[in-house]
Amino acid sequence: MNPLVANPPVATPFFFYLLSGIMIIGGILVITRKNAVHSAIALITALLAQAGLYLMLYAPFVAGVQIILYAGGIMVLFLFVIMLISIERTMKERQFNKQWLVGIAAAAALGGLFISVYAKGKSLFPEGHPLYPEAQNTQAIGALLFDSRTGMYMFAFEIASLLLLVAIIGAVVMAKKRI
Amino acid sequence: MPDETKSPSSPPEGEPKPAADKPASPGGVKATPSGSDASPAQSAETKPTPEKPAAAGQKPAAEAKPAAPPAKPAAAGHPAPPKPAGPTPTPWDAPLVAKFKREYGSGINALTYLGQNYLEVDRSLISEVLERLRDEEQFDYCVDITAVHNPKREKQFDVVWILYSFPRNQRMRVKTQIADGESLPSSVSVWATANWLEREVFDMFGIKFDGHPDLKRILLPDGWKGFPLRKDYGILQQDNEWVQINLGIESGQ
Amino acid sequence: MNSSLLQSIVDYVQSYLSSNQTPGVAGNWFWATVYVLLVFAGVSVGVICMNWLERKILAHMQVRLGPMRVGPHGLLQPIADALKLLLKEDIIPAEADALVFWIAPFIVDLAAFTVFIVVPFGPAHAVTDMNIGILFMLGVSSLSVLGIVTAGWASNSHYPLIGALRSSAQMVSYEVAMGLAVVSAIMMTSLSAEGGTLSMIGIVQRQQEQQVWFVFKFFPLGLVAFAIFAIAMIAETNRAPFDLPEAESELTAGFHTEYSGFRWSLFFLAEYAAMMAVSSIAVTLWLGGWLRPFPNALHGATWDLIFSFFPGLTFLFLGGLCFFNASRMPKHPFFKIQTMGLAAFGAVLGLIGLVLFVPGIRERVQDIFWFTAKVAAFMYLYIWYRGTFPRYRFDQLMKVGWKVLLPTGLALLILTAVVAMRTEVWAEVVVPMWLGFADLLRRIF
Amino acid sequence: MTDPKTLSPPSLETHVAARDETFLDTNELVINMGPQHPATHGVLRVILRLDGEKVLGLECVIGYLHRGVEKIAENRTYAMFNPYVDRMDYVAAVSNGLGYCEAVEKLLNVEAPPRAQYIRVILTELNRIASHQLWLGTHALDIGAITPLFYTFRDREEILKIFEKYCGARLTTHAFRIGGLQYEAYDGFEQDVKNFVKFVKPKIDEYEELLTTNRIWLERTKGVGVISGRDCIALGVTGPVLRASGVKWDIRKAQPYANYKNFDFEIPTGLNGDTYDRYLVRMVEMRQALRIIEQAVEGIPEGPIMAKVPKVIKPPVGEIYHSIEAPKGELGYFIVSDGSTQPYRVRVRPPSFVNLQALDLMCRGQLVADVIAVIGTLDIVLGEVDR
Amino acid sequence: MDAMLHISTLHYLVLGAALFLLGVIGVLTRRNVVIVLMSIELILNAVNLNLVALSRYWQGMPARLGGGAQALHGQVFAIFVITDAAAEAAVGLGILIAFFRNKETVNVDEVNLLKW
Repeated sequence: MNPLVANPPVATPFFFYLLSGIMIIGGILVITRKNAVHSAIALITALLAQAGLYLMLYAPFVAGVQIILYAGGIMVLFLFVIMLISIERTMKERQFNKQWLVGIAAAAALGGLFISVYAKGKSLFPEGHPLYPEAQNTQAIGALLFDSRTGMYMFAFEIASLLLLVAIIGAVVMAKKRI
Repeated sequence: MPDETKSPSSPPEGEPKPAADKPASPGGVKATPSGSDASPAQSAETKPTPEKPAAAGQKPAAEAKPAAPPAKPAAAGHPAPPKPAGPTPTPWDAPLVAKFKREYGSGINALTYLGQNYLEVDRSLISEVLERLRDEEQFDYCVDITAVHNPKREKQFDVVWILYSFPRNQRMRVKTQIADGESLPSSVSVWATANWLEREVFDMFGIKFDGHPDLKRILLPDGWKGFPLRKDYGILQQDNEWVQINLGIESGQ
Repeated sequence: MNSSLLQSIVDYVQSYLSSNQTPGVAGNWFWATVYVLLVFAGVSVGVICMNWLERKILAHMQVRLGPMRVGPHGLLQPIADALKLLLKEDIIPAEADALVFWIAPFIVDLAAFTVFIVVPFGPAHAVTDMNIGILFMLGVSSLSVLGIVTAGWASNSHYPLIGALRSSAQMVSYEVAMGLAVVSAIMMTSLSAEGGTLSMIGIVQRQQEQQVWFVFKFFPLGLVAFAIFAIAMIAETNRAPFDLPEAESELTAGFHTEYSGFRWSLFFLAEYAAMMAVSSIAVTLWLGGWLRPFPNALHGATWDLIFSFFPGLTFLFLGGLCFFNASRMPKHPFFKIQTMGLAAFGAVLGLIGLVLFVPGIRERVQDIFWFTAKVAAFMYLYIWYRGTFPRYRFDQLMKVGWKVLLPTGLALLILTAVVAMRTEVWAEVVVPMWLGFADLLRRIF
Repeated sequence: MTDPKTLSPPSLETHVAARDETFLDTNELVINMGPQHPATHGVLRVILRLDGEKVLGLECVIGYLHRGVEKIAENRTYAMFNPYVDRMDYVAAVSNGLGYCEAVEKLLNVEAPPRAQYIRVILTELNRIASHQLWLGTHALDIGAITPLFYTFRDREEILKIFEKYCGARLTTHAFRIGGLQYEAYDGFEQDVKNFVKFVKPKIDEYEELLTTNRIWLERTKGVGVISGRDCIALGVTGPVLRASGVKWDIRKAQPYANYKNFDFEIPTGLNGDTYDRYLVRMVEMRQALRIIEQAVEGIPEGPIMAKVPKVIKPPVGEIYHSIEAPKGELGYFIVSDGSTQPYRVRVRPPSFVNLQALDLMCRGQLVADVIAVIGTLDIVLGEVDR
Repeated sequence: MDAMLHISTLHYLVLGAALFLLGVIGVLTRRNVVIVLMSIELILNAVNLNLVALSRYWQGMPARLGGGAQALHGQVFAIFVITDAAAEAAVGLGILIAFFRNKETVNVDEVNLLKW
């Protein structure tokens, strides 16, 4: 018997709007702050809120990976780099480039596209409440990734590890002054 | 106490002590009770005359100087000359001295006082003598560099190098006299340790060392006025000035 | 009406007490909140106790007495310290980034305290039981590095910055070895009939099922994994001999050099809370969590009964210790209040001990007791290390992390995987794979 | 062991480490360590030029504790200046006093009587142990081991108690007078010293147990702050630092003063000239000091404790340089007398000051943490550096 | 109002779209490379949110259509995206450091040469 099935989460709308509000505000702060460290902290907050959303979507494993990798790993790397480059001068410079208007226009166009897609293809989009069938999420993902019978991402997984290896080497090559 | 200059019970390298120290050690205390007013000039003459033409060429220049070395023992510290109570310096005999005398003539004066040997060297020879002391005579360790101020003399400063030779287990001092404002060649290239020691001499006496890599005050703050170890430096002046500037009152000292 | 209300409350409590689920899993928000508060209070009290214990134990290791003035044997010293810290002026350096400077200690504290919601003090004594419990703990505790980095950066000073860089590098690199050790333990859980689990409670239950603490499983593999974790967790919490980020002699106080008063005390709180948190992970994964010691050698109802007396006996012993020391206090009237206070404290401890002998309470509490006792042993180790070891240098620390612990962890992981492999896997995967490989070779040559 | 005969002028250039590649060397960091810093043993200020954590070079800023001791001397009589020297190396005050008293005695041509000499040696060697204990405690503390500090202070306390009983002072003792001693050894002095020797021997083993084979201690000290015997001599570095670099030179043996020639003891030397060797050398020195004390306390002769020194000390015109082996190295006094009651000039040759000069050389290419270790291992006392 | 209070998959998709747009604006308008990289992270996260939300939706589908407990491909994909993001951040920041060392700036407008 699965406790998650037995107990659908309470106050879903409240938490959804809370977390999505945090995410939107965090996102806005990321792209508007002068100081890159503030941006990074805003981004971290948004990422953690997103982990909360994953939990609400019954994807605890993705949530855990999100926290460990994104908040605990990638963002630390970001902060590390921000500290290494001197920030004072960057802050004095102009923050937005000349084509900011174009950029916003492009984004607005993209947003319009989204809206039109939604308006035109309303029937394509899922509605109604999803069921809560899922029990052993982490185990299921593990099986999907690695199991010899049901797994179908084994190869992709190995490729991903290769990608990470290449990224490590690439980062070292790039950042090191003389090899 | 006389033991001190005797051959040590176990010299570090088992190096035989130079003969020069031997007569000095008992003599330091009782055996030579004052008296021998052997002027350095005399003793210089007893030495073989300089053979080298180069040294001979120097001679006229050095000739003018004997005035200084003889004046030296007297001036070594003589605001108050009265009674010759203690022992007086005696000439120092050693192969090293003989060699230097041969080459530099009267520019060099070797003496022993209380069993401690020192060379009085003319300022123009100092860099060469120091370098040769290290290279040829194995004085590889510069113990200290310091100075003494004698405001009443014309050449106000005695600058003293205290040297030690590890292979010979022997100490000696090199002294030279310079006037106020004169500078000395730096010996940092000879002994690396001279760096801070020279800085301190500069700091305290205002003696400049040419060729020093970074000659600036070391113990006193950069903005310090005057050179404290000069005899004419008023102890209170700095304090008075500070009090006047910072507190706006007369110092009570 | 009043009695019925009381009755319903009693029923409610009773229903909870007989429940075998954690409040989070049972969806019981009231009890979950109570538990959160309890855990928070418990951890805070633990930090206070640790503060006193560390000073006393370290002092006695170092032939001195430690705090003796505030309260008998300095028992009230932590409270005095806390008051002092709270009342101190809150200084934010003029050149600091005030906002980030302000936030940083809270990030660290948040990370340190949040992990406790999955720490299993007993089969039903946890705020909640998460499907990804251990992953959650590792992830959230790794967030504290963010707080440290931002604290170091926001101070706008060289020492904190270097301290923060050191700290982040150290924590990130030791997380790797730590993760490997954890994975090997998780692999061991998969040997149970129910399959593997990441849930903290599940891990302890698997140990119970397999009738072995994982530290002894596949000897010496479990032990090595435990050792790797035990080393990595000290580095992870920046404690001696890995306390470089706050190496006093080099960086004054590392990333929290510029912090003072309340904000500094938050870092202090977080450090000790994090120490307890990682110790809890170690206890859960390898030392059988809430399970009592010697479950195999000394099993049976009698032994269960005897072991269930331990919590009460411990408190009685502590109370007796207080009385003993009270009797040794100087008889001078100046010490009268202190003596009385110590005796009263002893009496309170003794009373608690007596209460813990009550059968219903006894059974419910012994899980918590054993868990706490194991964590306390780790806490003592932390203090002991601090009294004994010199500090590693930064490059040596990195060397230990990357060149010793990481390869050992990898080898350990592979070995555990091989040893733990079930027979049908051998039959279905490994043997065919090698056969196929041999076949391939045969065809080529 | 370096053979001093083969020594030639050192080439310090080899040590000036070129700035080679490190990870992320985006910019050079200049860090100011001190003067208020827990690991600079007082008020030393070190300006570090860092590349990441690697030291590219450093500059010492000293003088914060400068009190003008040499100037003070010119305005005091010989006897009045005696207490001032205690304030230079305040953890080895007795040694300072010994050097000064012997220098003036030499200038006066007198010698302290044998009994005084023996007591002097006992006190000086006790003080050497105290100084080394303090060094060990603080050095270990710098490297992160906090416990040895308390052990060494506990044991140093016993030495200070003996000083206190002998002359009433614990730190700046002013134990000796020109010409001998002021105070006769108190009753039970010998027994106290013997008890102390018996007490401290296992304690030194205890320190060694904590540190000598400790892995982390080895890693932190081996190969750190290496200086060759040749560089030591060129930089005038003396004392345990010089001996740890393999040069077997100790003034107590090379040019014995007091009556050290009567005692049997070894000079420990190191092989590598690193921090660990300096640690070992000092540990052995403590044991050797105990050996000297044992011999001295057995052989204290009876007799006067003061030589015939006039009431008003007026040395003849002249100058003298006298040096002793202080715990830190060669401590020399260069005194110029003009025949009056006040010294015309007193120059102190402080071992800490000269040894500190080697810090730059020893730290180049090392990490920040090593700077701390090296400052600790040089065993400087800022009171002596700045005078 | 019911649509507001009843959180369906669509809500997540709208949130994802909004974050995506924010990320796009950031990439297009900011000059600081670090913030541009962070905006890219924002975009990737928006995509991840969509993936996980749709995976959730698909699990609610009948098993004969491929739904059910095993329909976690979206989540697996999200994990791969996170992996990708890690690689991207590492290389991107490495390039950034190399760039900063040579030009002493992190301004993206200055990246206008194909060589250093």
